[in-house]
Amino acid sequence: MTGWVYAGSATLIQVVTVGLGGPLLVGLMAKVKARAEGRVGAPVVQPLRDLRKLATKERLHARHASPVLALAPVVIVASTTVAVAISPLVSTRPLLGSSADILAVVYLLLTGSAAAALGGLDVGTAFGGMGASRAMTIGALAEPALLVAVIALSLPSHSSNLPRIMASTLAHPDWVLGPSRLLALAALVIVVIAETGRIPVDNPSTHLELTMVHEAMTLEYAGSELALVTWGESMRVGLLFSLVANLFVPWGISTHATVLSVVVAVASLAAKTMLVALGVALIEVRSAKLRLFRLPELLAGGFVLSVLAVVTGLVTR
Amino acid sequence: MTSTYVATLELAAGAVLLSAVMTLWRRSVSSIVAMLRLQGVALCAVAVDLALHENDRALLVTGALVLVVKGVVVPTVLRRVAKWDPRSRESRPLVNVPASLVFAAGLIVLSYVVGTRITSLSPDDATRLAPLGLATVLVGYFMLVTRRRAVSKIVGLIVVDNGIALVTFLLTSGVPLIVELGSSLDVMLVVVVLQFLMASVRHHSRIDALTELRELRD
Amino acid sequence: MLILAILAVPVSMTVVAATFSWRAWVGWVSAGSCALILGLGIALGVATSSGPQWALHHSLRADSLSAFMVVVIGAVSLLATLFTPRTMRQELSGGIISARYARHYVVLMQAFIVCMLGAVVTANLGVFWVCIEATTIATTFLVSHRRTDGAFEASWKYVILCSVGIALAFLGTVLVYFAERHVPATAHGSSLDWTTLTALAPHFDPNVTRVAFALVVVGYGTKVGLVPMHSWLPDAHGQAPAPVSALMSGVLLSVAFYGLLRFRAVAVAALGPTFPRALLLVVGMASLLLATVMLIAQRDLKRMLAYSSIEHMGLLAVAAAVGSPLALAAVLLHILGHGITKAVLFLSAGEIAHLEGTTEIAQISGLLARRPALAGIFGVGLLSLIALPPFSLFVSELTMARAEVDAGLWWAVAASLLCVSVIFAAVGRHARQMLFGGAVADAPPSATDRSLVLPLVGALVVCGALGIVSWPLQSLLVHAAHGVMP
Amino acid sequence: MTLLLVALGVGALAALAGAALARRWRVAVASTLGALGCVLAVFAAVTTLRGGATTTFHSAQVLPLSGVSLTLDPLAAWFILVSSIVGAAACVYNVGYAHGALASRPAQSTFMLFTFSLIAVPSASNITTFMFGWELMALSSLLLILTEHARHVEARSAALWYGVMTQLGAASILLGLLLVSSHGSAQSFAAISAHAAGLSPATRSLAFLLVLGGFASKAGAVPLHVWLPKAHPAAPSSVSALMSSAMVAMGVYGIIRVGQGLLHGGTVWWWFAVTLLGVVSAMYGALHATTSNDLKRLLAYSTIDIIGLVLTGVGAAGALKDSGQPMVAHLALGAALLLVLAHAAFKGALFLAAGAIDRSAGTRDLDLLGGLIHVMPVTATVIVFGAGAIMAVPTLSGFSSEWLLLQSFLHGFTALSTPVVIVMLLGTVALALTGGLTAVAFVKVIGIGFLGRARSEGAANAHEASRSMLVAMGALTIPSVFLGVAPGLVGAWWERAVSLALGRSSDPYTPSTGVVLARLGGAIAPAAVLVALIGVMSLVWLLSQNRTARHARRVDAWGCGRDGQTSRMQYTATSFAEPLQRVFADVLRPQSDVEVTHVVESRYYEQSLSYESRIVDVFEARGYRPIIGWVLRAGGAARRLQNGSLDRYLAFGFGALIAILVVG
Repeated sequence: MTGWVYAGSATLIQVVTVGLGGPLLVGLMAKVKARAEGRVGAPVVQPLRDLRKLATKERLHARHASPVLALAPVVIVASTTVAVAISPLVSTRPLLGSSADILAVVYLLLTGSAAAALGGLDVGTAFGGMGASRAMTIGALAEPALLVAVIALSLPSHSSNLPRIMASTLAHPDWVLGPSRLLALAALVIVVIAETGRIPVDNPSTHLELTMVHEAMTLEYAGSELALVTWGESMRVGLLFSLVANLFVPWGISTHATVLSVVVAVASLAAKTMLVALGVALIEVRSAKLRLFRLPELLAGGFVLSVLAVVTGLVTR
Repeated sequence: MTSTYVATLELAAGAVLLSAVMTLWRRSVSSIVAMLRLQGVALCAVAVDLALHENDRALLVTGALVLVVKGVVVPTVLRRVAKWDPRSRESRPLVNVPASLVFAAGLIVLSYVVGTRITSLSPDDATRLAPLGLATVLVGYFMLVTRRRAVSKIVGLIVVDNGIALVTFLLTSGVPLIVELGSSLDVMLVVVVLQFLMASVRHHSRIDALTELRELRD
Repeated sequence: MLILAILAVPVSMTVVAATFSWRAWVGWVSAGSCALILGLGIALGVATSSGPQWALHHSLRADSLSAFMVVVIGAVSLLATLFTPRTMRQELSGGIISARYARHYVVLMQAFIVCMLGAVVTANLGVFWVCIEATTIATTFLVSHRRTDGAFEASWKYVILCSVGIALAFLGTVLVYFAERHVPATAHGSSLDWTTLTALAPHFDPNVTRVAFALVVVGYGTKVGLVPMHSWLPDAHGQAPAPVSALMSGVLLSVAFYGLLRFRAVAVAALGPTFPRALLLVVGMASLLLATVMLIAQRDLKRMLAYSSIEHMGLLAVAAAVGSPLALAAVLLHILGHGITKAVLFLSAGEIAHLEGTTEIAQISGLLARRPALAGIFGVGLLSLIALPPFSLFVSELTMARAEVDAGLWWAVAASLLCVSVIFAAVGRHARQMLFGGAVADAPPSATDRSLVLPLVGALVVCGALGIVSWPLQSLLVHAAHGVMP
Repeated sequence: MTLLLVALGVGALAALAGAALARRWRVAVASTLGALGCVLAVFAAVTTLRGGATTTFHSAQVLPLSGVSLTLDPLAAWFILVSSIVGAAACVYNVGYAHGALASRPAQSTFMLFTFSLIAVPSASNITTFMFGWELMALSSLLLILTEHARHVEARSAALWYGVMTQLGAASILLGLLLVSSHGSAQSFAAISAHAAGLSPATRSLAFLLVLGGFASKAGAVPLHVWLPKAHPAAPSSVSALMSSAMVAMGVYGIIRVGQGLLHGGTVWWWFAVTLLGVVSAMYGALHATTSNDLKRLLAYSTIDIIGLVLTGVGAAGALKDSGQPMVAHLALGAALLLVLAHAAFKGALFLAAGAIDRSAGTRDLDLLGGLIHVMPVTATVIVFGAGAIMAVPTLSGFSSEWLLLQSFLHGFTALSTPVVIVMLLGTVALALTGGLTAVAFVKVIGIGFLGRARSEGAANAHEASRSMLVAMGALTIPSVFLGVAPGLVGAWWERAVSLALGRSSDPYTPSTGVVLARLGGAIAPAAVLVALIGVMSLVWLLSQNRTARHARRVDAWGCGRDGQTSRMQYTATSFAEPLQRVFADVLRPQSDVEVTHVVESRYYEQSLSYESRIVDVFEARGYRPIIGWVLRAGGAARRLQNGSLDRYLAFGFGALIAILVVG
């Protein structure tokens, strides 16, 4: 019985942590970028404030829109939430942890992306189509790298179950610095940047027609629906950062049912993801956005890195 | 008696082959037909000679039939047919006459080599000569292939038939009568068919010689 | 008795046709006589299942194989003669022929059928030869029936090539006789009976028999349409009236092939299987290959069908080379299926040629939209011809392939399957042009009359049924196949 | 077996009804009988899959010189299940869909013949029966492609391509089977299986390669796929559905039956080849699917993609079995089988829906569609579910099977043999590369075809499909969802089929609604995930309904402030896929023409501008066209043999005579 309670509460804590933490991470990155550029920048909690404000605003739908426009944000948020719920972020034993397969998480995220693209296409404006097309292209190119990279991570533990991978990493600390892990980490970082729409892949803070990707899809949203889309996007950031952090440095995660361990886990997760966010923000600061048609090179590089990671893993086992 | 039989047989069989070669040599249609007549007579002589030697009355009848059909009817019909053809000479054979003769010599050697393999089964006086018949067949066939005029072709066909008849007489002293009857009948019918064809083409009067016909092709 | 009746029916029909001048009823009666032959053939098949039948002092002999061939001849000639009134009407009204030639036509057709029947029921291979020769004469006149330049050219080539071929076959026959006469210690006396020959064959001199068999294969192969003496076939089939083409392609080739099967049994008994197999394989594969390449760029509808006959005869020769009971049974089934299918195709092609005024493939297009019934029959016939199920050619080709692989000839199967596939492509391309090609006309599709459609559809249904149901034909096939095993 | 025979009998009746009845009754009666027969076949298959005995039927009275022979074992039953489910749906669909040429006697009769030949093929158990069913299947589908030849001119050449490819394939299969058959008389599969062990490895390998060629072509594996993107779109949609979901599965069935069942697995190289075919097909198919604009062509390419993944699984199973990992091999083949069934359901539904769109909008060109969700809401829902399944959205059927596939690859990496590991690596890469591309393709289908605004009159005036068509599409969506939510419920079924092919092994599955691989350490519980998803969605939905406006206010689209948005300003399917097309230009080799017409007065102003872009199949252009050219040239050259000269004809015979005399 305690197992159920523990799993349930851990799941809830994960969802709340990522739900609140995601926007905070986005805010943090904006802050870091602003500081690095010599500006003061908005407070770290600004994204949360924006969300609250948007949630109270009027819902506006374009005349030619279909129910998909309203449904897409819900799907985005729900799929990301479920992915968060089943992944081992705070605890290695969340509810449905046995389903926390890498493939499940990847395809849940893909479902979210597809829903976002469909939302963008629904109104039938040029920008929506442009954003959807670009986002799907980037997603299609990033996905192989993502999948193969996580396969590389799952090779040593012979399982694609995330809790198992973390458990066996905890048991074998020496794996962390293996060449396979490091290659996979590099690939994953590239993928995460692409999937979360950060520079050099996309610039989330611009509405410049020629370059925007994700923002183009959300142009037709307003009010609570815009809030959902944005929130889903930041939860995605939170989830991916947490996963990267936990897959490589799982220490701190709660493995048994004590309050202390959970508190420690939340704290360590926050610390780890902040570090990741810091790193990504620094990359953003130091690089310029790539042209759309240069992106394949970057993502192909990520793919090659991940395949290398698998091969190295096979060779060095 | 035996020696006369053998001498006559050799002479007649040789005459059959010789007349076949002569048809290759001559160009004018009338002399080719004459050679054919000679060949029919020689063939008849072979049959009669064999019949007398073996006391085979059926073969005697066959010999008479051969004389009538191949010595008389066929050449006569052919001569009539040839009259329809304004150009009475085989002017442009596919292989010219000297080369044809050389080729014929080669064919005769070939039939000798092959023929002895067959006749070694029972090398008696008559069977020994079977290669001559085989050579006649080949020479006739060669004529069929290389001569362009319709009449020449028919002559070639008949030479082939005569050669086969010679082989038949020599190897088997005549197959059962009905077959022989059939074969002679057949040659005659072929001639009738040919005459009909020639006449028909004349009737349409658009094409000079049947062999020039090359409308049907892929 | 049955054998005599089978010969008597068409003979008396020939007399009738020669006596009366052409009327439509003569055509219908001749069709009736062919139906009677078919019935008698089936009766003969039942009668011979217990053993061969003899007639006329052992000069006529019918075993299951003969009975089967009579059935084939009956079936195809029924189909062909059913079209006699139609063909004559078209030609008379078109001013192509005069009434005199209509009478000639019926007489010759019947004489042609008599000769073929005679060939399959005679016990004597000399008489067989005479019958085959006689078919040449009858068909020469039938090919030139329309008296056009093309028809004369075709029949001229036909008669010359076939005469040469048949002469070679005669030479082969003579050599066989020679070999038989010199069988040591023969107690039976010599005759040219199939049964006697087969019994004595093991004692034949191999040198003589080898040459004899080779001559027979080339000689009768001329009539079968096998390479190298096949060249008359596309011309003659292309120029003859459709029912004549149907009969020639559907059965005449097969009747000649029947002779090859009989001779093969003798040759195998005398020489062992190797030489006959090699020879038949060579001519069969060569025919198949030739038909394949010639079909690719074919431009004429009827010539296309003619080359397809060469293809099928090649397939038969390859299967006969194997000579196992299974292969021979398949060969026979193939003969029947091919006969009916080819007859249907030639008859419908004749109708197409009549309606379109041309047989050139490039000038025929959109048939399916304009004449759905006729084009449908033609199309389905082509499907049957390229051996697709449920038609019987599929089962027989497959069984032949099985038997060939069984005999270790898998490379031959591979090659023939490749050829058949290329032919599929070629025929398919031509069919696309004729059936679908061109712009679709706005005119409503024209109906085709029932007297044309019913027999052809019936024949195709029979073809389909033969490919699915094995009773009662199978036992006849197996019996007949054993008849030509050495 | 009795049930199956009855089903086939009902099918024959349906074909007869299609051929015989008057137009008024024809379609309804034939379809009803057809659907009934298919349902009976489903029962027959399920009975066997639930552990019923393997049954056989033989009769010498059918099929001359060989006799008909049928065997219903679990492997056959699985594929019968595949074809009869889709068959039943297609028959129901037929009621509302059959019009014009498709409602004619020949077409209806052939349609029924096709449906039931798909059911007969897996049950055939001797060479003749198998080839008979196989060719009947090919022939009937060939004829059905041609039914609408008057409307679609391209159907003619599609049919020819298809016919020739399938004929070559059948020839190859036949030769391969004959090579390993012990005797012409002993042509039953049981005899072949018993005999095959004693054959030389070379013979077996040659036979397998031949058979593989034929079956892979039917399955649409690259490079033998060229007919598929032509033929599947050209057929009427009820037929396309059957072709694309059941007929390609027959190719997979053949590879499994012959490679594993009759030849007992052979060597690892066989399966390496199968995997390679699968990987290339998956990537090539996915890539072309993303850039195709004809809806049915896109679906056809996506079939190549999915079948490629299936073949990867089949290849992996063979390789793993060979390397001594039977349990993982079971997993891989199980994944392949599940994917075949899932694909049949969702691809069937998608093709049927495509037919509904084609019928009502008059076009299947995505560039001319748009906004259909407003006028065809049910069809749109079917498409969304189908696309979701094919994109492997968790809890839909594509996901569960692809997950199983990945599990087998993951555990296959433990193999010690290098080729096997390479097989696994290739499979993983294929799975990874196709996932994203498939998502692009199907987001395009939904987003361009159904969302946005209508791009043509036809699309604007489209209407919902008739009831029977909707029922058929909806019915096919059910198994597609079911296999995603509770694949474990039929786990024992596919495990029986797999065991028949690979031999018994320790069962990797633990009973559950999801799939639990206790001994391999992996599990998915799609049902729970589904509950969670629905729960969260409802919660979010409720929370987002704020006080100010329960219903959203309708306004003009903003479009960055651009007034008067028209439907021509939307992204089209072409522009949607353009970035990917540019990325993969080296593989796709798109050809484009731009034509600019200037105003007469000045070259600086353009009057009109036309742009045309097309993607030709590289394999067709570089591989097949040259061969066709050679064959045609050979045919042209051969005409000289028959030049009309009698002298030449006689010379052939003369040469033969000389040869006889010399040789004899």
